[in-house]
Parts: sequence; structure tokens; C-alpha cells
Amino acid sequence: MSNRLRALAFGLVGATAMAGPAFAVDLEITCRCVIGGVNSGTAEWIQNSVIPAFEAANPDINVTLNQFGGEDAQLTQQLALDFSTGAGPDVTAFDGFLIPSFVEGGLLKPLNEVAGPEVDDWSGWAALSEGSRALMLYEDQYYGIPVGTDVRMLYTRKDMLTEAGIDAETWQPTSWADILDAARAIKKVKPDSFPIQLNAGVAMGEATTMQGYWLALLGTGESVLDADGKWIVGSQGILDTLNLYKTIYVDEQLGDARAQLLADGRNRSFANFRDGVTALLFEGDYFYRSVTPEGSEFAVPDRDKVMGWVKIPAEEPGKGIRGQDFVTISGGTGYVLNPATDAPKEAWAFLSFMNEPAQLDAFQAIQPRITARTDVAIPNSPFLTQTSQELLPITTARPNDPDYNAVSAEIQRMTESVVSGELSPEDAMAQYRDAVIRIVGEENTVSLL
Amino acid sequence: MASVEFRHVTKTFGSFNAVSDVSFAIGDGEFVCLLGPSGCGKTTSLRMIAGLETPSHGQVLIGGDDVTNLHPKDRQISMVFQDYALYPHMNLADNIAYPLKVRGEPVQKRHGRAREVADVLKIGHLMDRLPSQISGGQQQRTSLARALVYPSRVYLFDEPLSNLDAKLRLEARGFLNHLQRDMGMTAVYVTHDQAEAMALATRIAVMDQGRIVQYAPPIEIYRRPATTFVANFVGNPPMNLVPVEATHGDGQLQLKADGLTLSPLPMSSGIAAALANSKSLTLGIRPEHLAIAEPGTGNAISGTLFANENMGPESLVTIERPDASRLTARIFTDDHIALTDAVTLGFSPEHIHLFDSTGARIPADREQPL
Amino acid sequence: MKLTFPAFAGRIAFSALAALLGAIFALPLIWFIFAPFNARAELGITVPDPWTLSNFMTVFQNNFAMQALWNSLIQSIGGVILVGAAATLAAYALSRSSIPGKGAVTYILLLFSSVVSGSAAMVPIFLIVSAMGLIDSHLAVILTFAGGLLPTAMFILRDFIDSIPKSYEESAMVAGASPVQAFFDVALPVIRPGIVVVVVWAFVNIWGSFLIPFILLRSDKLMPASVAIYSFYSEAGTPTVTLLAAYSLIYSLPVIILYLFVSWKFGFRFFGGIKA
Amino acid sequence: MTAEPTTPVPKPARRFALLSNRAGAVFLTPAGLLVALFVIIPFFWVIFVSFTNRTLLGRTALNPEFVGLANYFALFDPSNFFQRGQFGFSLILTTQFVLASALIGQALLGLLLAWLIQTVPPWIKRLTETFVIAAWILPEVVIGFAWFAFLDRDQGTLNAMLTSVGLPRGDFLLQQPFWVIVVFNTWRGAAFSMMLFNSAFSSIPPSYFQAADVAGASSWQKFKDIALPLIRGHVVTDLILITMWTFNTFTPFLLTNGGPSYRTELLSIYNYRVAFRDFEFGKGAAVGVIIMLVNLAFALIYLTIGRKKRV
Repeated sequence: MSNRLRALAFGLVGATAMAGPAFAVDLEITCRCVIGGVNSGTAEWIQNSVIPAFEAANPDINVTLNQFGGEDAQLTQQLALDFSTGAGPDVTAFDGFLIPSFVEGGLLKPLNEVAGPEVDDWSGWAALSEGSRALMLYEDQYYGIPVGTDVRMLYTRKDMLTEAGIDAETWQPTSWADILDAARAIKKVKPDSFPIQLNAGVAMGEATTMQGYWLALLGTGESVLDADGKWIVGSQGILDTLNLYKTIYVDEQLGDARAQLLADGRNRSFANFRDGVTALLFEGDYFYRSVTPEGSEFAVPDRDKVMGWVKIPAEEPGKGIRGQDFVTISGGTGYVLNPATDAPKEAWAFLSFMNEPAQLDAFQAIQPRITARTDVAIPNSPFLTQTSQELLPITTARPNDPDYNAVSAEIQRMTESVVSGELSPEDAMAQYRDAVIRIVGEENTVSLL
Repeated sequence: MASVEFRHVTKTFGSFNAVSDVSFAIGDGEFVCLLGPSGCGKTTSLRMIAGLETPSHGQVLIGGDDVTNLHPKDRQISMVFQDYALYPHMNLADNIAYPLKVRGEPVQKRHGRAREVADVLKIGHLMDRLPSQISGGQQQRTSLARALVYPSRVYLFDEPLSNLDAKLRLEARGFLNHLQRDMGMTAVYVTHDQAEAMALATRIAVMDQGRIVQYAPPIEIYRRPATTFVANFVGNPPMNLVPVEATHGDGQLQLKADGLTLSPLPMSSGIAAALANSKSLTLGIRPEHLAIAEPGTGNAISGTLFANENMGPESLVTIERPDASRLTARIFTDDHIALTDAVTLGFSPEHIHLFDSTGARIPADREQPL
Repeated sequence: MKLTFPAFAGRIAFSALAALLGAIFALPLIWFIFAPFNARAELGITVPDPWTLSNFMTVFQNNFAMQALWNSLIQSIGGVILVGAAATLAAYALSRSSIPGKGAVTYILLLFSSVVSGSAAMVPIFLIVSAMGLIDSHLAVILTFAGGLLPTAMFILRDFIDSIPKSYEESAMVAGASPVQAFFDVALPVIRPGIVVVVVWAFVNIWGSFLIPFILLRSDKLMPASVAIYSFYSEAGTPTVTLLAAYSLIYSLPVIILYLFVSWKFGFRFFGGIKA
Repeated sequence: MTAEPTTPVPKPARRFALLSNRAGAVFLTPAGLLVALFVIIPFFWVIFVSFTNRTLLGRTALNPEFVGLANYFALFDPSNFFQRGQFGFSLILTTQFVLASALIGQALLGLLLAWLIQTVPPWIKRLTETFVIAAWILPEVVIGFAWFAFLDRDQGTLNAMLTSVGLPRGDFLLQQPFWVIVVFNTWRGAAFSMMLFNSAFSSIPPSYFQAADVAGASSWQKFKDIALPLIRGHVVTDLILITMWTFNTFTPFLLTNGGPSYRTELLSIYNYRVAFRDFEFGKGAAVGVIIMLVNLAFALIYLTIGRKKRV
């Protein structure tokens, strides 16, 4: 697609000549993945496995991988601008929660509308679990093929816990107080440390909502939306969550407030964990899969011994969402087709090819993850097997709502104003309420206070 | 060479009349100077001949052809600009040869011709220099060479000597005079320097406020200035002008002013006509026609000594009259006499000029041929 | 001339103050003198030991970054040619023709150019370029910059041309040149210094800009160096200091060279436009 | 002059000009098209878009509605006008930023530099000028990174200097972000004022200062009594130009990203965030219109003064 002018010129000739097989088709695929960098496994898989195999099977198609190294939000920005201008890659990795707002904006089209009826005939749909298919589903239309889902947990540095006199192997907090107590104990032993990392602030973007605020909020028994799909803009749960932030970052400095505020804060928080400054870090399995493996920038030395994980407790036992003791949340990513692709058939062929069991197995060999397809096994990864078994049953899914993206930004702002000490939790919540009402309208909000 | 003619030419810029209904003709081979103070319309007139301005009304003819709306390039004329307009990026050879270049002459030929002209003007050895590398006098000659390098019907000069220092200016003036004698070119020459005009012109058009006040050969301009304006503009120092009250009787005219003694003059029809209008006239005497006189001499004017400037061969003696007006006399230093506070300047009646209350010259009944 | 003691002391104080201010201005830049040549550079200033060109070698091997420098060059030179040519023609017309209302045109141009800033017009420019189908092309960047820089360029050049005597072209025409000949033979060479200033100014502007290409370009292959420099941020945003420093230095070189060229050739002074 | 019987003019006289009107029009066309397309049309388009609720994502991307002044009312909503991350906060922040970094910082520093380098030895003048101008002409991304490194809390040059003289480290980007961008912009832009004032000073005939020297004036007196009054016009020009540039500058974004907590979110950065991160084109256009109104006010002042001087 970047060769748009050439493509246009081709279009004139192509109208008559397209029937012949003489023309090679160029495809581009983008992911937030860089070989040797972020999501290196994904990049290696596409570059070294999917593309060679696909090109071998389809000699007339050349596929190029664009390795995007920036932030999630930057990729979103790029894709939004790309799709709105008819530019962009033919196939791209895509976060499921963005589908509604892109679809409503006319920037994404259902797969079968882009590539034709063969989409519906694809054998792979049947192999996808209903839950994972929902990740890429909006208003009964498929917009992409999900790759997998994830779960969130609390990562621990066993060495630091041990140092603070806690039995790291058996430690499983059952309330927020347990976590805070452990943090205080660590802080006492290592005054320079910032034991807890619970994402906050604007700079971290969606990672603040999904890996921070929401995890805590679920522990108060609430979610962002109520059962009727109304946005909760005032509640004790929100206040409790914001007070938790205040305790961690403002009152007791159990967390590194700078890392929440600075533009490169998320990296700083990873570095803190790597360097033994942070002992308790809320993240998804992504942190294990992609951030800390050997050889990556934030590799934790001697990871198998040093790093552990525990389930995220509710505020108090039984107080979590649906009365749960422990909570977690899942998002999901997949791959979508550019609605303006010049070669929809070929693009679909590539997209479905990479989601066949053969390729997904190759991916698992490079980097095991929780898969979407039931017919692809997770090989030999005790971590993923264990986490998915324990956490998937209690997980919560992100809502599919076109306004979610905008509300999520307000959540990030709300946490930032508390963490920076600028506003009290009450004032921050009031500000959040006004902002959400402006986005979705007062009739779509509810206050539980 | 060709003639030039203006027919009722008017040029307005916005609401300002630069040239108002001017008509005159320049004969083939004539060297005409347009003389006047700045803003009198002389440069505008010249630029209309060149085609660099278009008349608002009227016609301009060159060689009998109406060229009013003709582009400058099609008029077959040459022009020397006040600032020389030498192209800073071309050496002298290219500058001089530029008119030949636009005429499509081959390089060899045009450089050869440029060299010939340059040699005549004594700048032939500078052909490789840039304009910024030569002196002002050389620049002036270069621009002249560029005007002379190609055949032309009329040569136009826009104050070409005004940027030279006094000595160079005299030299260049002499050269131009020589050239005119040599070539017999038709030339229109704009200047505000009356001496230049006197020295070069076959005819001078004195301009004031967009009109031609007098158009005549230099000697006539000098001897019979048509108005006080011309009288004041031509001559160095300018003519002394003294306001006088006139009475007349018995065919005799009596002029009165403070410190003036003047024997009665014969009446003429011109004077009678002027006096019918107003009794206030202006008496004009050129400085060179005044001389130091004994007090009480016949025709004289007296005042207190104001300044005495020795110029070498001659001196300028300025006196101040009771009404604070001043008169200057130009006298030979050899005739110098010790001056006291009170000075009397004598003159001969045949040298006086009379102007009526509007400033127009009162002609004698029968003017002597010049 | 002999200086009195207080005057002498005053001179010293002035010099010291000027040197101090110069040093303060230099401080944030000193890092770029050392870091590019230090294989283990960090954010702090350390004198390289040993001095090495290895950072540059690594940068030269980065195809994307090298391509980006080339892209910067294409966009800058394309923009500069367009700005230079269009501004010269337009400024010449504004100065030398008697088109009715040219005074008003100049006034309006100046007004618009100062009112419509890049940040205010981001949205419509994006939409217009997108509607023209030029998004993600060098041409989009070139045209946008040309449009944005032209008013000021025209204004500077018009002032410059106004200050050149008309007698240059007049003498050419009297000598027989057509208006076109007069323009190319005489006017253009005389205006050249003004054009050079405008061209250098436009080049520096385009070369250094970040926002416009960032918004108008979509594919990596077309990104200029100002955007590509972020490829030296690893993972999600940690700068790879060594390469970034080396690349920054390479990227800054054309601007430095132009500065030296202009200050050698003309002295770094103001031309037209801003004369009061 | 209407009836001039003696001079029948055969055809209406065309006024001669060095460039005919037709050629002039041809000369103006390329520039005219480009400026119209990328300056004038955007100007009107941005006004039009500001009355709609157009977005890039979501329902209003495809079917934007005309919402009248709603975007403007939202910007000036008194309930959150002064909150961080809101329009009012950015507006006030930008005003303070312009006052501190342009009117005080750049202008005064530029004036001081221009005055100083008049009298110092040539090599100091050269060196100082070179660094000041380098700060001005180097690409903004490079400058942004240079300052990022300079101010870094743990390794930055500034903190290294502070600790070496026994002062505590500062976490400047986080603790004093506003003053960071003020100092940054002063540093970045002082060159323009310096050069403008420098050329203004050198346009004053040296005899004026020599006369003052003869009369025994001090350097300060010469500055105050001779130089300053003579360059008053330049001062006005300078202040208005740097005000407009500073008001529109986007460069601090490359240093702070507008943060932390929107504390350095100038109007241009706010505009960018609304339009290209939140993708609210309508609201972003409304911000753009207000920016342009402010620019217009300054431009009119400048042109009025400029015109007066030209006459």
C-alpha cells in the first residue's frame, strides 16, 4: 500500500490485464513487533515462518513485514490515519477493543465484505472458541481473526520478598491489605525501593486501564460498566481504587510515582522490576512472554528462580466482581484486513494461512501463548498452562463499545491526577464523571453513590 | 538618426500631473537638454520617449512614427541611466555587448564591436573586469559604451553625469560634446545642472511643474529668460531679482526700490501692457553685470556688505538690502577694491531684464537678433 | 587609543559575560560532541575512551535510517525548488508588474501566512491532502511545505526585488531585450542572493520539521530523518543513546554546513522582510 | 481631459510595465495555487469543520453533524475550563509561556547578547553567536533530545554540574516542567532577537556613539539614551514576531510530550492531542480557529505598525 502511486498506475493497466497471472502481488503486514525488540517472538514467527511458507505456496505473492517499534497508542494513531486515507498495510495486528470505534468510523469493514464469501467458508472458524471469536466480533460481524487472549496477574520478585521476611514460595495475598503490608515490609528493608507497580497515568495509555485501574476496580466488586451497559461514574469502588493509588504513590511512596508520569514511564517500571527496585508488578502474561525473556531489554536475570506470580486478590476476600476472591481481566488481539487493500483475496489468503494450525504451532514453538484455537496445543509451558487454567475461569472481558477508547482515556487522566497528588480521589472522580457524561451523554451513565 | 516629437502629452500618476499637455519637436541631429528642478517632469518625459512610461494622453513620435504604445525594445533607441544600470554579474565586455546579444549577434562579432567602442572610450583594457571592480568614471563610460555599441535612432541620457565628482564631470561633459559634434546624433539629455545644459545642448527645454517654460537655444535662454523662473534657474550664481514699483509718464518709465537709483527708461508697448495689470514689476540683473561703484553713481543699487567670497579669478560680493533681500555681484578679483560696510553696485541699463507681476518677461519692442 | 582603567575593566566584564552566555548556550549541545564517538555513551557527558567511529558504522548499516536521510533530502530539495521558483516568479510579478490590487494581494498573503500556522491548520491540511490522494507521498510533504512557506518567501523576496533598481531591466529593454530576456538575463542573476537566502531558509525549515511529515506520511519507506530518528528508541521508547547521538550528528550536518556557507557568503544577517 | 480633440488616441493606451499584466498573472499562478490550496482553503475549512462534530473514529466520522457553536461552548465550559488537560488551562499556560519565554526571556536575552557582542573581541563574538544560532537552527528533534539528555535526573549534564558544586539533584522534567519549557524556548529562540537587534544596532551610525563617548557617557547610558530609542521600531517588530512564533510553537512537545499531567500542554500541543490522538477533528478545528484568531490580532497589530513605518 505504500506504493500507492504505483498501485494507481497499475490500476489503469490492471483493469484489462489482471486476469493474467503475470503480475506479482505485494502484500504488507504490520505488527507492533521488532525482531530483537518488542514482541520479538511474533516478529520472528511472521518473518521466518509464515512469510516463507506462504510465499512458497503462492509464488506470485510477495509479503513484507513492517516492524513497528512504537507504543500501542502510536500504532493505533497510525492505523487510524492510514485507514482513513486508504493507506496502510494490507494486514495488521489489531487490539480487539478498538474494533467498535474503528468500525463506526468507517475505518474497518467485515472480513467477508472485504474479501468475499470465502471468508465464511474458512474451516478455522469452527476451531475458535466462542470466547475468543468474540474478541474480533462486533455487531455479529467478524472483523479479524483472533490470535489469542491473555490474563493478568501480580508478578513478584521472590528475592525481595524473602529479604523482607516473607515466604516467597507460598505467599498469596488475599486482600489489598496483604499486598500493602508486604510492600511496607519491603520498603522497610530497602528504603530506596518502590515495591509496588500498579499502572497509572496518561503516558501508559491503555496499559493504565487494563493493567492497573480495572484490575483494582474489579476487586471492589465493580466494573467500568454496570450490567445494563451504563458507565459507572460515581461509586465507592472507584473511590476505593483511587485511594489505593493514593496510598501507594502519594501517602506512602510504595510505588514510583515518576514512572507513572513520565513519557517513558512504562519502560521505567519494567526496568525497576528488572533492577530489583520493584517487587510486585501488575501485568498480563505478556510480561512473561515478551518483556522478561532472556535476551530482551528488560530480561530479569535468573528469571526462573527470581520471578514468580500470584493471583490478584479482591479488596477483601469475596468482595471481588461476582463475589470472587480473586480477579483478572482479558483482552485479546488478532489480525484484521485493511478495507482499502488492493489485493483483498490475497490478503485474506495470507491472513487465514497464518491462522492455520501449522503456522500457529510454529508460533508456539517460538513463543508459547494462550491460543484462540482449540486445536492448537500450548506446548510445554508450565507458566501458561498454569495461569490459563487458574485465571481464565475467573476472567472478565473488556466491553465492545465504540466509546470505550475515549472513556479509557478519561480513566487514565483520573488516575494520573490522583497519582500526581494534584486532586483528591473525590475530586478526580467528579472530574471523571463530567468527562464521561460529555462523551456518552448523561442518560448512559449511572452513579452508585 | 531621427526626430522626436511630443504632441499634447500628459502623464498623470494617480492625481499628480507629472507632465501636463506638453508639445515640442526635436529635429534630427539635435541635442536637446531637458532642464529643471527635481519633480518638474523632465525624467518622466524622457522615459516616455524611451517607452518606459506610457503617456496618459497624447502621442510620442520618433522619426515621424507614432510610438506611443510601442515597447521600448522596438523603438531602436539607446539610453544611459543615472545609476548606469551595469549588470553586476557580467564583465564589461558582456555588459557592453549585451544589446548585440539580444539582437542575436554571434559572440565573436559582438565582443569585437564592444571592444572597438570601449577603446574609443578608453576602457578597452578593462573588458574582463566586473562593474564593481572599476571606478565611477569608468562605470559611466561603460554605460555610455553600451548605449553606443549599436545603431540607434535617438540617444537618451538621464542625468548621466550626476554621480561623478566635479572634475570627472567636466571631463565627461567635454567628451559628450565632442561625441555630439562627431556623430551628429539626436539626443535628449535630462539634467538639473544648468551649466551642463548650456554646455551641451543645441536647444534647452526648461521645465517647471510638468510644463515647458521655455524651449530655445542656450544663448537665448541666458540672454532672454522667458520668466523669472528661468532667469533664476539659469546662470551661476542666478540672476538677482529686485521687486520694484513702476510709475510712468511722458513715455518714460521710473522704477523705484530701496537703495536703487535708476535713470528713467523708455516706455514700450510691452511695459504699458504689463503696467495696465499691476505697477509691481521685477527687475533682473545678472551678477556678472554688476560692478563695484562709487556711492551716488548713476545706475546703481546699494546695501551693506554681507559676504565677500574670493574664487580665484573672480569674487562674489553679496550685499544685503534694507528689506533683508540680497544681491550678488561677480567681479574680477583684479578690480578688487577695499570694501567698506556700505557697498554700491553699479550696472548699465542695457543689461537689465524686466518681468511683469506674473513673472513673465517683458520683451523690448524690437529685440536685437542674438 | 588608550583605554582608561574603568573602560578596560568594563571591556573585560563584557567579554566575560558574553563568553559565559555563549557557554550556557553551548552546554546542552556539548553532549553531541562526545557521545557520537563513544561506544558506551550514556546521557551524561563523558570523554570517549577510546574515540571511535563504531556508532557511525552501525548507523550506516541501518537501511531505514539511511533511507530516511535520503527522504529528507528529497523532500527538502523538492520543497526548496518549488518554493524558490514559485516565490521568485510571484515576488517578481508583485514587484514589477502593475497588476491591479497587488498591494492588497501582498497584504492578504502576509496576513494569512501569519494567521494560518501549522498547528492550527493540521486537520484541514490532512483532510485536503487525503482528499487529493496524495497522503503517503513525498509530493504531499513537498507541496504542503511549499504552500506554507511561500507567503513569507514571497514577502522577503518582494522586498529584496523592490530594493533592486528597475533600471537594470529597463536598460535591457531599451537595448532591445524582451521582458522574458530581461528577466532571465538581468533580473534573475541580480536577485540570486535573495533567492539563495530564501532557499536556505526554506531548506532548514523543511529539513528540521517533524509534525507535517509525521502526519502526512504513513509508510516507513518515505519517512524523513526527523521521524526516523525515533527508530533509535528501542522497544517502547528507551533511546539507544549511542546510535541516536551519531545519527543526530549526521542529520544536523547539512544545517550546520548551510549555516557556515551563508555566514561566509553573506554574513548571517537579515534581508528585507524584517527591516524596520 | 475627457475630450481632447487634438489628440485622437487610436486605441486605449496600455500602460507600460516591466512585466505585463498577463505575464504577471502567469508568474503569480503557481504560488497562488499553492498558497490557496495549503493556506487559504485550510483557513476556511478549519472554520467550517469547527462547527461540526467530525471525528476520525466512531459514529461521527462518517456522518458528522452540524453542531453550531457546541465545540466552542465545550472549550469554554466554565465547569472544567481551568482543569489541567482542558482548553482553558492550555490557554493560560500558553499565555504565561509566551510572557515568560518570549517577551521576557528571548527578547531580553537577545537584547543583552546583541549589545554585548557589539563591543567584545571578534573571536568571542563569533563563538557566542555560533552557539546561540546553532540552538536556533538545529533540527527540533535533535534539540529535543539534547535537552532530554541535558536534564536527565540521573545522568544529565545539568545535574552532574549541580552535584559537582555540592547542590542537590533536580528532577526538572517532572518537578518544574513549565520552567523547563520556558528556559528551553528562551534558549531555542534567543538567536532571532539577537540577530534582529544586532542588525538594528549596527544600523546606528557609529558617530552617535562616538559623540556620546566624547561627552563621557557610560555603556549603560549609551544603551539607554541612544541605542534603545533608535531601535524602538525593531523592538516592536521583534516582540510581535516572537510572540506569534512562541504562541504557535510545537517544539516543547518533543521534550515533554505535553506532560507530565498536561502541565506543559501548550495550545498547539493540546490542539494536536485533541485532533490526532483523541481524533476529535471538530473540536480540534475549533481550537485551531481560536489559535488563528489570536494570530490574527497580532498580525493586524504588526501590519498596522509596519505600514505606518513604511509611509
